[in-house]
Amino acid sequence: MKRRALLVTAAAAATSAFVAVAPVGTAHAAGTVLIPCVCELSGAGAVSGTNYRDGAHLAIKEINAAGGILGKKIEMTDYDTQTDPQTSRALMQKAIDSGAYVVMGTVYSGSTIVNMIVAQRAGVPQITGSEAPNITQKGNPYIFRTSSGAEKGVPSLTPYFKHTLKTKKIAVAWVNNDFGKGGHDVFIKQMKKAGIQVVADVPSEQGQVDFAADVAKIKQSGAQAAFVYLNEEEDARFLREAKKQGLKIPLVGEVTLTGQKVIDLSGGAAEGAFAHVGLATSAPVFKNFVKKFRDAYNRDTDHNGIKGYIGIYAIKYVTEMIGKFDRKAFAKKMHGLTLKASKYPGMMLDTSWDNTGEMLRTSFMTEVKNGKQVVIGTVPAE
Amino acid sequence: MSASQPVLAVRNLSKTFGAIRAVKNVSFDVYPGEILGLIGPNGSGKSTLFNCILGQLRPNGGSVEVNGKSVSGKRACDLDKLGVGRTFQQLSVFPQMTVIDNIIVAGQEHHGTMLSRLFGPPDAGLTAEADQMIEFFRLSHLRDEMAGSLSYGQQKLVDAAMAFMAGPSLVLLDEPAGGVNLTMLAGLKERLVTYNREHGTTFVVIEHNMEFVMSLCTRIIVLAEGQIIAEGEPDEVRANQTVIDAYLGG
Amino acid sequence: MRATLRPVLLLVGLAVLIVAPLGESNYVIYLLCSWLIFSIAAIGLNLTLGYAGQISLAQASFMGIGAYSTAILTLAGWPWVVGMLLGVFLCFIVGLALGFPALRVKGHFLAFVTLAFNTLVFLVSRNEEWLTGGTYGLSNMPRPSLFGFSTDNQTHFYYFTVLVFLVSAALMYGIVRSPWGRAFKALRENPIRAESLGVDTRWLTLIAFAIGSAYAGIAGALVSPLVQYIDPGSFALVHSLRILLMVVVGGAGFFFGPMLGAVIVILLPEALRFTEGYYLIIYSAAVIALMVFCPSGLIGIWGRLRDRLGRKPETRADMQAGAQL
Amino acid sequence: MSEFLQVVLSGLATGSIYALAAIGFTLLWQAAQTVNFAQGEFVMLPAFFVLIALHWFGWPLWAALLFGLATAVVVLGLLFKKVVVEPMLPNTGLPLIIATMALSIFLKEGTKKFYGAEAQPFPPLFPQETLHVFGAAVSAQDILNLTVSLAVVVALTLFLNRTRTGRCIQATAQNPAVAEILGVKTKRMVLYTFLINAALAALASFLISPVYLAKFSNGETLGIFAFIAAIVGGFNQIRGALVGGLLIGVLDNLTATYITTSYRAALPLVLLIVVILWRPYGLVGTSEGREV
Repeated sequence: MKRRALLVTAAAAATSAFVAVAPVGTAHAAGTVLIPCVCELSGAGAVSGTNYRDGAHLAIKEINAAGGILGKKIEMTDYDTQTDPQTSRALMQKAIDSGAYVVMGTVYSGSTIVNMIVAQRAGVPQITGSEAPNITQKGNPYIFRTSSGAEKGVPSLTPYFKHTLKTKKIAVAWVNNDFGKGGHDVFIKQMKKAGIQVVADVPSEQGQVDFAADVAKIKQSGAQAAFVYLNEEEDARFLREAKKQGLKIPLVGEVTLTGQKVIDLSGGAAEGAFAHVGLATSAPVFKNFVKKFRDAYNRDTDHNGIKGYIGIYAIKYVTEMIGKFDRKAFAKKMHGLTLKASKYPGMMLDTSWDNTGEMLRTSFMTEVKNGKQVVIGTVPAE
Repeated sequence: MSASQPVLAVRNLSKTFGAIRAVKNVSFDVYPGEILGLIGPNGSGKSTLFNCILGQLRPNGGSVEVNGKSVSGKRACDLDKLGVGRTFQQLSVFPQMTVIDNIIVAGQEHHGTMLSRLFGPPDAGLTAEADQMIEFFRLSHLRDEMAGSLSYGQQKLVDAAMAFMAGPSLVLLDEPAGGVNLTMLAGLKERLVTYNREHGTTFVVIEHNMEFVMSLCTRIIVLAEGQIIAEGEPDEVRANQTVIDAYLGG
Repeated sequence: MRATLRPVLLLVGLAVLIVAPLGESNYVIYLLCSWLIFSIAAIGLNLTLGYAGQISLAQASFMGIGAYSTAILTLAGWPWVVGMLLGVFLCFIVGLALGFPALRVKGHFLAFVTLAFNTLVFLVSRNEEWLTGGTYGLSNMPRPSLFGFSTDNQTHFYYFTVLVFLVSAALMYGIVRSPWGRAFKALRENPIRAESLGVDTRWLTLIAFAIGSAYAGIAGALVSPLVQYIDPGSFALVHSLRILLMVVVGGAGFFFGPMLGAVIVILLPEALRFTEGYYLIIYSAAVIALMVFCPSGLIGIWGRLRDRLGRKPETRADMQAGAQL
Repeated sequence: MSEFLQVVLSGLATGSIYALAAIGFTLLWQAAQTVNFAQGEFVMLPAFFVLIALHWFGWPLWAALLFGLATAVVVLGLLFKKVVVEPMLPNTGLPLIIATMALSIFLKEGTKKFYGAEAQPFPPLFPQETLHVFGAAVSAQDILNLTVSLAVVVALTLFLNRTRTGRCIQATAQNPAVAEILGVKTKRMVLYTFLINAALAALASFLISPVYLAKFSNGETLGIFAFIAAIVGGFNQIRGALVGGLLIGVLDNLTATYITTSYRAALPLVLLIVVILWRPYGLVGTSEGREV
């Protein structure tokens, strides 16, 4: 009996103890502006999240070296969401409590869709790396992309299928999670519009071991081309299996399929794969950035590194335009804004945001030629 | 031997395992207030018979009736409702519960309904009764100890107390003397006899320890190769030649 | 002394619950809420596992059932209470059904069945888009209002959660100290003996699952208005393991074990956050150590100390018996 | 037709790797009543030992593989037993389940911390030719997987039935007390089982990584499949684990091809539940053997 009683207090004490030590609105130096990064540093999204964060840190180093934003140095704290939506929501809350001016992240759409509610409620602008369509379709005035959402990216492929490849029948292989679903849904709509028949619709599980069935189905379907919308490892496994089964049709992806990582992982099987890429690390404009990144972290970045980098620069430029640290004004200014790379070098490319926070920007068609991603054309932003 | 209705009536009970006929149509009655001993050399079919009576094993033939009601196909918890209590060969207390809780849980299922047991008093109104039982087995000083922390003999006593808690008309004791030291054994036997005298509860005892059986039981049935080879008062049985042969493997 | 001390300490605990959120940031209050919510789920599992001895790795999926029912109904304009009751009812029924395997298999095999069940629920909630919103899940669930008293404010919602928590805990306390609780323990300790004493172990096993699951349902019903977003991933296997961890780390079969466990599982990672990438490593190592040195959980440690100080450590007699058999 | 053959053959190749993981799992359960919830991570980790030897020490592949095998046997066999399982005895119940669950997190996070979160390419053990059987493509890797796991089952069965040590291990599994009395060094026998398990896990790791790639989170998927294979096949049977593995591998592909892709993950789970409820001792297993 006595034991139980003691336990109540034990539990209670533990709680209150924690409450006592909990960092509440971590006081930061007066001369700095707080831009926390809430992103996936562990769990399934660790790679994307880490690149996003490091890209941002790279930009911050440069900006702080050049005197910061309106004379204030940028201070960035990392919050690891473990790629878990609920944790990300909690940490978004924490980041905002700590007095964030703008929040960077998250990259995984499943998390962003949760934590953007918090940022919106608190009226804090949020620069996300997510590409799922629904992010910018919730009428949230504080969310901004750092790359075109799938609903912009995937459609830019339609003319390629329709005119370049003259496809009548097409197959789609997608990973059955929020990322894959987003791309898949847009794709199906697009194909309907373009009058291309989807003859095989093949979802796969995250971390799936055997892609024989997926490839076999596509092979049987008699599709003339296949749209591959998977995570990087799955891309690699799919490509290997496709090569093994001798799937000859053009394999076209969005963003990941021709990434260097996939090329390395697929052991030559990626040869000849196409992809539409918003931020092709192989594109000449990014050459300089990619080098800086490697020097800083001695590893190669993916497109998420670029996202984080331009995200920070966008914050700098927009804030300097409005001339003060005003969240509301910041969000207002950014809607319908265009930043020309000539005038704002940090953006690297001409970039605009519409009034949903969606991003518009020139993008690239790429192909894998002898083990390297090569830009074979640019797609203008419509 | 009273002519009243038997508490336990076993009729031509048979049980075979594959080719082996462990019990060959055995029949016997047990009358109120008796302490019946079931003995016999190893493999004589005692335990099989016991398990058939308790519904652990399904007999191939014959019937078992308790107070005139057939128990065939009955679950153990229903048997208990028919007034059949039992103890186990192995230790069978609830080690992580206090002695008093062990005793109460043994009785509570006979008091009130499912609902009254959820919303009624925590002890199902059994504390007093349970304390008497503990008192009877002279365990009062261990009342609030964890049953698992008791000595082997003490746990045997708790086990017996649990069997009696439901106020059964028939109790089957499976080798009560097993592993209990002599002093404890004397105590246990004395308590059992007293309880039998005070409550007129009928016992059926399986036991290897001859001394114990002979001194405890009022009547003894001897099994060998699945059949009853002798039956009678302890002294008759002790004198019986077939029994001696059976034990000496003659 | 004991008799007087106990209510006092309970009151202190209550007081702490009440003052805890005062002047705290939304984040801390959010953490406290999820502590309370997971405590409710863990209390439920503690009945199934700690008292009745039936392992279940599906507690999160029942939170899911509760959360989805609440979310779907509240989004359709029904009051929270209705959604909650429906969720709890569903959990009770499904829990009852999940209890049946426990009548056939125990231990590890039961763990696997429930583990499989949890993943099946995940797949259904991901694939049946028409009902659950698929991978995108459901969002912007309205928060309940009690007698016109809205809980949109984080602190208000906290007190609402405290209320639900206290009621649930009180009910569970009633159950475990009633004859039912004693019968559950008997089932855990020695089912055969229990059966022979007239305890209907079959029925008891089923009801243990049903009630345990219903508690997860209550927790789920609180999750959806707290997070205001649910998706299949929120109730995946890993969360079932977390709840299991709460029960075992805290001390299975002790009434306050799961609440203590929830403190550890939810708040310790916070405390370890400063170690950055290492905290999950340290955390898991700590759990292994605990299981090695004190399998009966943190409360077990306390009991052990008490034995050390109070009476001499006893040898488990049933172990001795085990040696003889 | 060629499609059917294709998915069946690939399924067999993949399933044979599940089988390897499942066999070790089964052995551990029999001889030490240890249900290892970290089995998936046991298959994930050895590949990284090899990568370390390759890229950090710059060793040739064969040496790296040996290194990987040896390290795996020491870390996942010896240390696992001495540091985690042994101190817990006799609590081989819930506490051990929890401990191995925690261990799986530990190995996962540890690997990520010290080798990185990104998937790593793993050198193929075999030239990547593919030959065509009635229009179905089969890679040399596939054939290797199948033959190896078959060989392992045969070898293990022979070892357990024909050698003295093997019989001692079996005796220990069936009745430790009696085995002890008969002078079997049960402790050592149990240790052997742990070492064998680790070796099998390493083997599975080397076979699957060239295709599945080396990633810290691989265990999540592989572990589940290993459990299911072990139980479906028969928890007390080595060849049962093989059957289970192959069955799961093939069924998974067939479901995905002919029934449903979005519920492909459900089938093995349903199968698991059905088997546990209707044939707890597995499809191949026999009702005797360990009580569960």
